[in-house]
Amino acid sequence: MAWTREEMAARAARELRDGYYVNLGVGIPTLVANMIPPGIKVTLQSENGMLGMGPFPYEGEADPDLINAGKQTITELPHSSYFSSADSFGMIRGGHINLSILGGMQVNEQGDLANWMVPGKMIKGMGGAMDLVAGVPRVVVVMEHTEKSGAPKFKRQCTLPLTGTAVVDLLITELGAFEIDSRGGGATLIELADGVGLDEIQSKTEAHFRVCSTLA
Amino acid sequence: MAWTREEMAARAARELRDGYYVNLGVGIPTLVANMIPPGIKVTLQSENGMLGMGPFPYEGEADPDLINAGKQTITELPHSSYFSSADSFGMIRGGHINLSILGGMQVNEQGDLANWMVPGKMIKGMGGAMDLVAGVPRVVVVMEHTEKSGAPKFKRQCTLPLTGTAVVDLLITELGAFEIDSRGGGATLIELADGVGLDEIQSKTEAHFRVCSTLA
Amino acid sequence: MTSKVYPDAAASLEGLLFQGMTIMAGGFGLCGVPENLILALRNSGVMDLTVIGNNVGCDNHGMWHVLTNGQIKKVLASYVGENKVLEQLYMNGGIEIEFNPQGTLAERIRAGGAGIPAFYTRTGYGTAVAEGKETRQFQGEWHVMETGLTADLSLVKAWKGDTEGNLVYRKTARNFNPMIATAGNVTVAEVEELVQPGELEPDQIHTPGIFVQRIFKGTQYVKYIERLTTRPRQAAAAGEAH
Amino acid sequence: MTSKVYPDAAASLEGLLFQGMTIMAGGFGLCGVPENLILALRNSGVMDLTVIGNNVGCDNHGMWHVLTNGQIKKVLASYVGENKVLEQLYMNGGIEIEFNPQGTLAERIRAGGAGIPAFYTRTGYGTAVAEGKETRQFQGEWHVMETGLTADLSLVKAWKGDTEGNLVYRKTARNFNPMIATAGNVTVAEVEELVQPGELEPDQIHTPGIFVQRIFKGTQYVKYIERLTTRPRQAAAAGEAH
Repeated sequence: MAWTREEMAARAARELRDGYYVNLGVGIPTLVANMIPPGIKVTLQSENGMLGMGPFPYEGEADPDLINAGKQTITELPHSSYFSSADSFGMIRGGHINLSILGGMQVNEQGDLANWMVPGKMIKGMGGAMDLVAGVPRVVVVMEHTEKSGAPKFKRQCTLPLTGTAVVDLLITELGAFEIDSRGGGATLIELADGVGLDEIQSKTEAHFRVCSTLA
Repeated sequence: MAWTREEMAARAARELRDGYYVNLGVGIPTLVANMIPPGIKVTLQSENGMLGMGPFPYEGEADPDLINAGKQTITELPHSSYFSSADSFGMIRGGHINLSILGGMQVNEQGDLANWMVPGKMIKGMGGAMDLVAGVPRVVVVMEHTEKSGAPKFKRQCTLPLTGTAVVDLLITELGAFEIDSRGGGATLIELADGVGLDEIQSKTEAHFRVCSTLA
Repeated sequence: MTSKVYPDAAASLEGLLFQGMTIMAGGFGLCGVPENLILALRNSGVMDLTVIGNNVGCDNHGMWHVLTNGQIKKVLASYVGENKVLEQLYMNGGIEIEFNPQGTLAERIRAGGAGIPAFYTRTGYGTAVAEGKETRQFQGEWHVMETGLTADLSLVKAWKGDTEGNLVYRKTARNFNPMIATAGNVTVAEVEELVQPGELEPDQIHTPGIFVQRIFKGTQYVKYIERLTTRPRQAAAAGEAH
Repeated sequence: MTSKVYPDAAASLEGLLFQGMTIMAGGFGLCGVPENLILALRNSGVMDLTVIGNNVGCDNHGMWHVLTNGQIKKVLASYVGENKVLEQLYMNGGIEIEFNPQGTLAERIRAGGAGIPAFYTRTGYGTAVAEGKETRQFQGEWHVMETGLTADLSLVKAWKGDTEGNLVYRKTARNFNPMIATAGNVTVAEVEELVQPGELEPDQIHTPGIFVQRIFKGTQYVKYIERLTTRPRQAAAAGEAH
């Protein structure tokens, strides 16, 4: 049984550590906000200019001046702070955010990531994705293992325009998790979803990867 | 009669315009604060992080958290604002301060300024002087015309280490005022102190300069 | 003494607009957008604009009005989704868009306002963003040289402002406004509340008045919410997990 | 959950100090100086320090204590007047000083904290400051390349701070503290008032807690005034000219 979206988010949530400042992308990464393990404190950053992002407001209490980077209405917490976009990306570029969890279109075995455009399709822009992968010391990508067509998305080389090179440290798909050494050491399968075999994940992956000894 | 210190400051004050944001150096330039012409509004910046510098506090009311760039205790005004040194020099470097009035050790006919160190003597550092002359669009230097020895301070070339090159727009001494074209057009004597003759100022000046037609 | 205060958006733009000019506008999505100024810009009909901002409005809102009026020639932005007209114009070659990573765009504007002509960043190295730009290693890591940005005119929106141009922003409506205020040859600010000097705390001013040449009290703020997300009150306990 | 709060200066520095390290400290003159942290640094006796800050104390105050204790090997500063020991050490070759223009120093620290390895500025072109540095023209004007600065440890002083490390500075005591807070591998803050989260207004926090790893309530602040300047009360009318 492959992991569900919630299980993928839960696997990503296991990367959280006490005291971390974390930036979550849209989609599955957003689910991680509700899966912070008990007993640890995690502060969420929204790159449009906020630390200490709170939950959605109660009905009727949304404030148009308080949105996250996905343009959703949110709330503040007692320890929240606001700042400009320049200060926000100073935080990101300067390596002060501990962990970023993002979606992806393609990842390669060196940790390159493509997640912002498909040539020939509507181009919306990269937003803050390039800054996040370049600036945050640990980047986790959560994505479907294959295209709808069945084509692998974890590749030898990305074919889509890149968001960053050698930036992904951990790749989580519905089939398992790969640690990637972005200093050139390649990829290692470190976890398999329950009921997913090594054969299955190998057949659906184009990237070369080692297999962690506990799984081999 | 050469100008007094107060008259030199008063001449500098004639450079003020309504709405100007101005940075004043220590010494004679500081006197300009008390000579703002009636009917115009000038806001003083202190480069350690304040706009809207007010007068000295009343006796017994000095606040150690409120000083100017000369480390003197000052006061705030209704429109004052505080900011970091990075933001302060962003303001200066970005050309937002309209006018800077500074002291000088030597000025040359191209507008080079030396005002921060004398080799072999105690070196204290340049503080914000290099940033001010590089960033502020109009720089006025107020200084004595000669050394105590009688040696000219307005020179063909500065012999002291420079604060900036081609930065001085107006030089005011006790003998008169020179406009300097920092784009390479040279210096022009535009004013003489009452009772100072062209001969006198020429004999005490090493720099080449033209004489404004009204003075010739 | 000259006053910085203008009666309304149209008056505040008088004498500042010309064909082919570059205009920066604050806002992230539709949050913290100078709504009144953008409508006055649309009404002015000034043409061939280069517009710099994180977004360019979204359907029926914000800079979309100027865009659909055919006034914009080129856009510098980081994200232009939720704006069908712009997407269509771009795909048809009817408009030029220079995409900038959001943090690079923010920093380029800050640099422009702070007199820094260029800086280096890791962001975008090895991607399309670095094409045609100088790249260089610092401490073994590759970086891209990016240049500072300034504009003929900056339009910003603040919560409160005083008659001296000191501005205070509210929550995430701050976003790009503070840097944009510093990078305009002329900066015009619209505020929800225009107050007298002394009513804003000097320690808490986000944009000092030196950056603002003209200011007025805006009216009829729509503050359209792009994605209203809420939770039912009974789910409070579960929803407060983080 | 780990707390950022420490009982005092000595405890807040435990495990952070090592010989040869680089330390940044906030303050302009003796305004906004981390007084308690500097005394704890002196008491630690850690040697061969490189100290970065606008000044290095003045006679009998601030970083002067660490200096006279022989712990400093090198200084990066913009101005070191009013500090006879330092001037003497420097003239005798007993200490290395790298003078930086004040704005360049402030920007280098900001750049270090913001992940910018280098930037260009007009400041210092054609002067001793530019010697050995890359120079380059942008739009016909010459600029100097300056690099970002970071430190092993940053020491800052704020007025109020909460237990999450959010800081608020008071008046011109802000100065270099906000940038220095961002540029330390570890940043320790001392505050006059330590409050609970929620007591500081989120719109008015100058340094977000992400930059502060340790915080404590300082004691016995001296806040020595270098140049007490006042006016007699009867001269009020004349003195208020500007």
